[in-house]
Amino acid sequence: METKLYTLPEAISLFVRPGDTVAMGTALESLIPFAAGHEIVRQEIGDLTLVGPISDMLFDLLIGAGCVRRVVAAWVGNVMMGTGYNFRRAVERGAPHPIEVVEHTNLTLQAALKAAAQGLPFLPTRTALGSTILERNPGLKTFRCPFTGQTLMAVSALAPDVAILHVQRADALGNAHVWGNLGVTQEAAFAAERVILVADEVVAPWVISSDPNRTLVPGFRVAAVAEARWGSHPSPCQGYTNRDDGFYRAYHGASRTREGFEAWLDRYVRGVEDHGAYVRLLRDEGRLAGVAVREHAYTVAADYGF
Amino acid sequence: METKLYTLPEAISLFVRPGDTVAMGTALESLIPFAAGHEIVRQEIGDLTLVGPISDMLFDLLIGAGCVRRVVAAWVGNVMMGTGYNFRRAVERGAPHPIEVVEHTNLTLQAALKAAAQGLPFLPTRTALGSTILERNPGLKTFRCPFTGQTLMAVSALAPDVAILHVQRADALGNAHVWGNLGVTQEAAFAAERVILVADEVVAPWVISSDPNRTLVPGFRVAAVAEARWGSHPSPCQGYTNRDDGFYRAYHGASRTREGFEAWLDRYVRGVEDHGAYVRLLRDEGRLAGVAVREHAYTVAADYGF
Amino acid sequence: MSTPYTAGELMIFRAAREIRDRELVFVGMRLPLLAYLLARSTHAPRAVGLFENGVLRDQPAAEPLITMSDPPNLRGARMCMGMETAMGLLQAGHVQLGFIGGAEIDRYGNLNTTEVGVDDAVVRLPGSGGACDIACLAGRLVVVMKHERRRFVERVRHVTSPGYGTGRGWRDAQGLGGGPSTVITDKAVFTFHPRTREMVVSSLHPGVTPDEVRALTGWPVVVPPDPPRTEEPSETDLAVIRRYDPEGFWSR
Amino acid sequence: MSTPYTAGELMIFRAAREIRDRELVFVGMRLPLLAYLLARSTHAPRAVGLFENGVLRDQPAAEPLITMSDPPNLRGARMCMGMETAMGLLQAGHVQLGFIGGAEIDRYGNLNTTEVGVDDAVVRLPGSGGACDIACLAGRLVVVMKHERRRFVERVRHVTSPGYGTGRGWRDAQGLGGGPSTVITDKAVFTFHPRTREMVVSSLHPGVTPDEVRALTGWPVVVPPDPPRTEEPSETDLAVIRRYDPEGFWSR
Repeated sequence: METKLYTLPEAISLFVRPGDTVAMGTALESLIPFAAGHEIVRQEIGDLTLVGPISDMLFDLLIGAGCVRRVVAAWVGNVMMGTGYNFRRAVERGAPHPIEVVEHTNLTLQAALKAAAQGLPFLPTRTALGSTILERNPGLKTFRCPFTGQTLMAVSALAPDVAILHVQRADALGNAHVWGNLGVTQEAAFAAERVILVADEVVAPWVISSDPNRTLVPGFRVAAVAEARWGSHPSPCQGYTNRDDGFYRAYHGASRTREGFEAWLDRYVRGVEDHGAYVRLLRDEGRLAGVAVREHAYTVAADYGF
Repeated sequence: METKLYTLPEAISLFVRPGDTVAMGTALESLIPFAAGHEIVRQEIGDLTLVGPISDMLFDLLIGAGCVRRVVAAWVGNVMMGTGYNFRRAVERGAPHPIEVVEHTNLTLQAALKAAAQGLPFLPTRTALGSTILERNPGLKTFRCPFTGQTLMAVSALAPDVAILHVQRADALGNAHVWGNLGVTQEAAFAAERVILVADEVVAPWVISSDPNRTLVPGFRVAAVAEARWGSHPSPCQGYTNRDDGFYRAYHGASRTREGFEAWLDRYVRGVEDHGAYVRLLRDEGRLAGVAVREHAYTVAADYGF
Repeated sequence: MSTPYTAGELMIFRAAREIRDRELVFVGMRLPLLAYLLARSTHAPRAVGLFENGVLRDQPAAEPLITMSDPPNLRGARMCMGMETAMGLLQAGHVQLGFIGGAEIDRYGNLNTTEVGVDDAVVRLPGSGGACDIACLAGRLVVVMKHERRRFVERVRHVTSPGYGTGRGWRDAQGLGGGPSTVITDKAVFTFHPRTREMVVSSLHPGVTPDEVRALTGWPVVVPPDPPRTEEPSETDLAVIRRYDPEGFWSR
Repeated sequence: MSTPYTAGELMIFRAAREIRDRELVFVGMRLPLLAYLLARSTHAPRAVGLFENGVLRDQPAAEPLITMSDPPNLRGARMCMGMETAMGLLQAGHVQLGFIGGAEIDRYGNLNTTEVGVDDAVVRLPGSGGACDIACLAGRLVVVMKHERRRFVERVRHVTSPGYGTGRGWRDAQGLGGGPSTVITDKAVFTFHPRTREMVVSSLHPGVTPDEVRALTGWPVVVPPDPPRTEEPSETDLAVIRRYDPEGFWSR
């Protein structure tokens, strides 16, 4: 079998192109692929359309770094603190440059990705009726149920060019295990043209095969697997990394001004060579100890014997 | 918390009513709730509408036993041997009485249950176009995509009154773990008005909570949990019961005639008091040894620690 | 003489009263989560709380949460559902009650969390998240927010989360059931008039005058003559709230 | 002089030839599964086989299977998908090739597995299962079935699994892509004429005459002058087939 293993810089450079539509942060506040996002900033990949339900800090960071042309999301900000200042600056004042916002609700975004994953041009929902969200999203349209005649909201399919998904573990062939609250992760994995998995741990294929019901997406749908221990920091990755609340708070303070944000980027993103250097910086700042798992809690096994 | 634990006869008698629409065999050839089906026969609950994608022997048995008025399925028979003789007799000659057949494909049946699970009146698919299946299913109808105008197949929602699901383990509160190939099991669990879980093993709640991503359906959607070790026999339940191929073969031979089928029913269903007696009979016939798990194969744990 | 409490604690207590026993409740973070925990500990022991992110648990997490996806919230959960399944329960009508907040609310309970201000001075807000879905699909909607004049407006700039639109009959015409049942602020509790679907005062919090509420509300709000007083939390209620929010992070 | 082989083995060998390297193939049980295993062992080592029930594995199961849901097929699988996910891959165009059989096939490759016979002597068959889905949605469809006159009919009684309907342009009009590419019987291999979409002989199996095929086919089937002979399996091919079906359960 062919290995899909790359370093994170290789994976980003090979499979994320300027102008791409990129799904990230598909598991809501957890498993956010910050390491991959930082690498996008370092490689100065621009003109991106970001897709995600809520986007906790990462979209704001990428917007501030000038990588983004359009955001397709239900919520953009910093969940703990509220506002995302870079998002506000971009929308309100076009700084660093204007962005387009396509509004969704959590459910309509889920339906949009699911439609693409299922090979359908659209899916129906019963949400967003009567809201003004559909005025800001050409992919939402009311229609009538062919059976009942009732008004429904059609959500047109959204197929990202690439989905970047942080997972707990994956094998070199692209088979991944992920657990916790997954949001629209599987929808994104099947909807995207290319999938980049960023794994806290690359494991032997038999680890994945021991539990095939936990597999997120089969290897043949995956373009690249990159190992990045602590790669979801500051977001949590159950069993590997806890949430770094202080980091979100500090980002909120720093990003209040363009200058503060630039200093933040220089310190944590542009100023570090790669994810390994970022992890060393976190260690030097005493942050790793705070997010390390303090008490393991292993699942009771399932038996695939016969 | 309130327990949902009942004996299997109690669960069937309390939650399956004559005339009900009952989803069973949702995991294709595995995890078929035979023990529950036998109990339906013993309690002579009739006039049922059976819902399932393919139905390996159980639907045929229930049809032959006279419990069924209508079958809503993609395939009815005996997967290993082909034909289901009771199904044929009912359709071709109205024996023991006529049944109505609503035709589906695997995908349209999945979509019908999923629509109900999602609270939607219908879901679109791209299958069954140009087939004559839709002439035999009023819940299938072509329509045009509200965005692209392309022809799609609308599948109307199908909400069973009750879904009877065999699972490996469940707690007394109705939280269940199930693994293997699940087919439309989760769709059925969320689509049905009532869910009856038949578990090979009732476990403590902490076993389920150790692995919340494996939970099939939350307890609040479950009406009853009944423990029935070997309850999927002769179908397999990964890690608990292997497939009893010889039993399917013997059923095929026996059910070739009405008399042979009646003798089968008397021996394995009507002639045994309950599932416990059935298991003793299997043991006496030397069948249990053949379907017991010979080698366990446990999953590598996931870590929910923090 | 009741124990002193904060405005946040009163709001939590009052929100908890909206939860009925055995209901399935969509719980977000902050005040609604504390309201759910309080209800569970008092009058609604069999209410089931489902976090909007799909996490379902019987017992509160072992450590305080900042987001609903924090690792302590997943450990020991009964189920982690994907968004489709969690939203599917909502869309299928299984969720009897949802809570949301907003930056702006109007006379008919429509909420705006998208952007506020006027054209040359717009403030961009984070957006809907799941709020629109909850407002469209929950059996009843309870709104919890701070009472300020700039937030209580005649007509919201954007309808992120629909209330009763332009009044009676509007939800039906859109294809929506449900709708807001109660608005709880730091000044008063509101319901919606069954005929007009307009937000009207149901009770005033202790010490709040009708004029104060009128002054903070951007439309001529109806206050009944001799308005009832909002019920106050007991010592037991406050003890529960403080047990779950010992730092007062959300309730003060 | 080649090793003796059965009709089943020839069909399996020829079906394997339809699988291209790196393709995602929907594999059922019986002949198509053996064809996939043969292709993987010979010319298509990176072909990926997905069982219709959602089981995806790299290596053959440790024990022979009677159904695709048998426990040996799940142990060591890479992934167990639900039906939605497996069918979603098909519907999204990721499955390049599917195999099905049928009780009846007609001139335009339409298949019937619902019921055969005439009104007063109908034989009820099991139905579609996933066959219609595969026929509608796979990139290419290969049909493997026994060649009998009652099975090769001018027009099927029911279109359980659509082929080219009534001929060229029909699939487009229905909203379907794909379509049957090859029919493999125990007598011959057929393709579909690019202009008419009618099933025509592509090669005759060794020892089979054009008249024999005509006699077994319920419409005036086109046999090219000097029809090519179907390629025969090598000793290596047969060894592989016999390794995976040592009892000859499916291949004899």
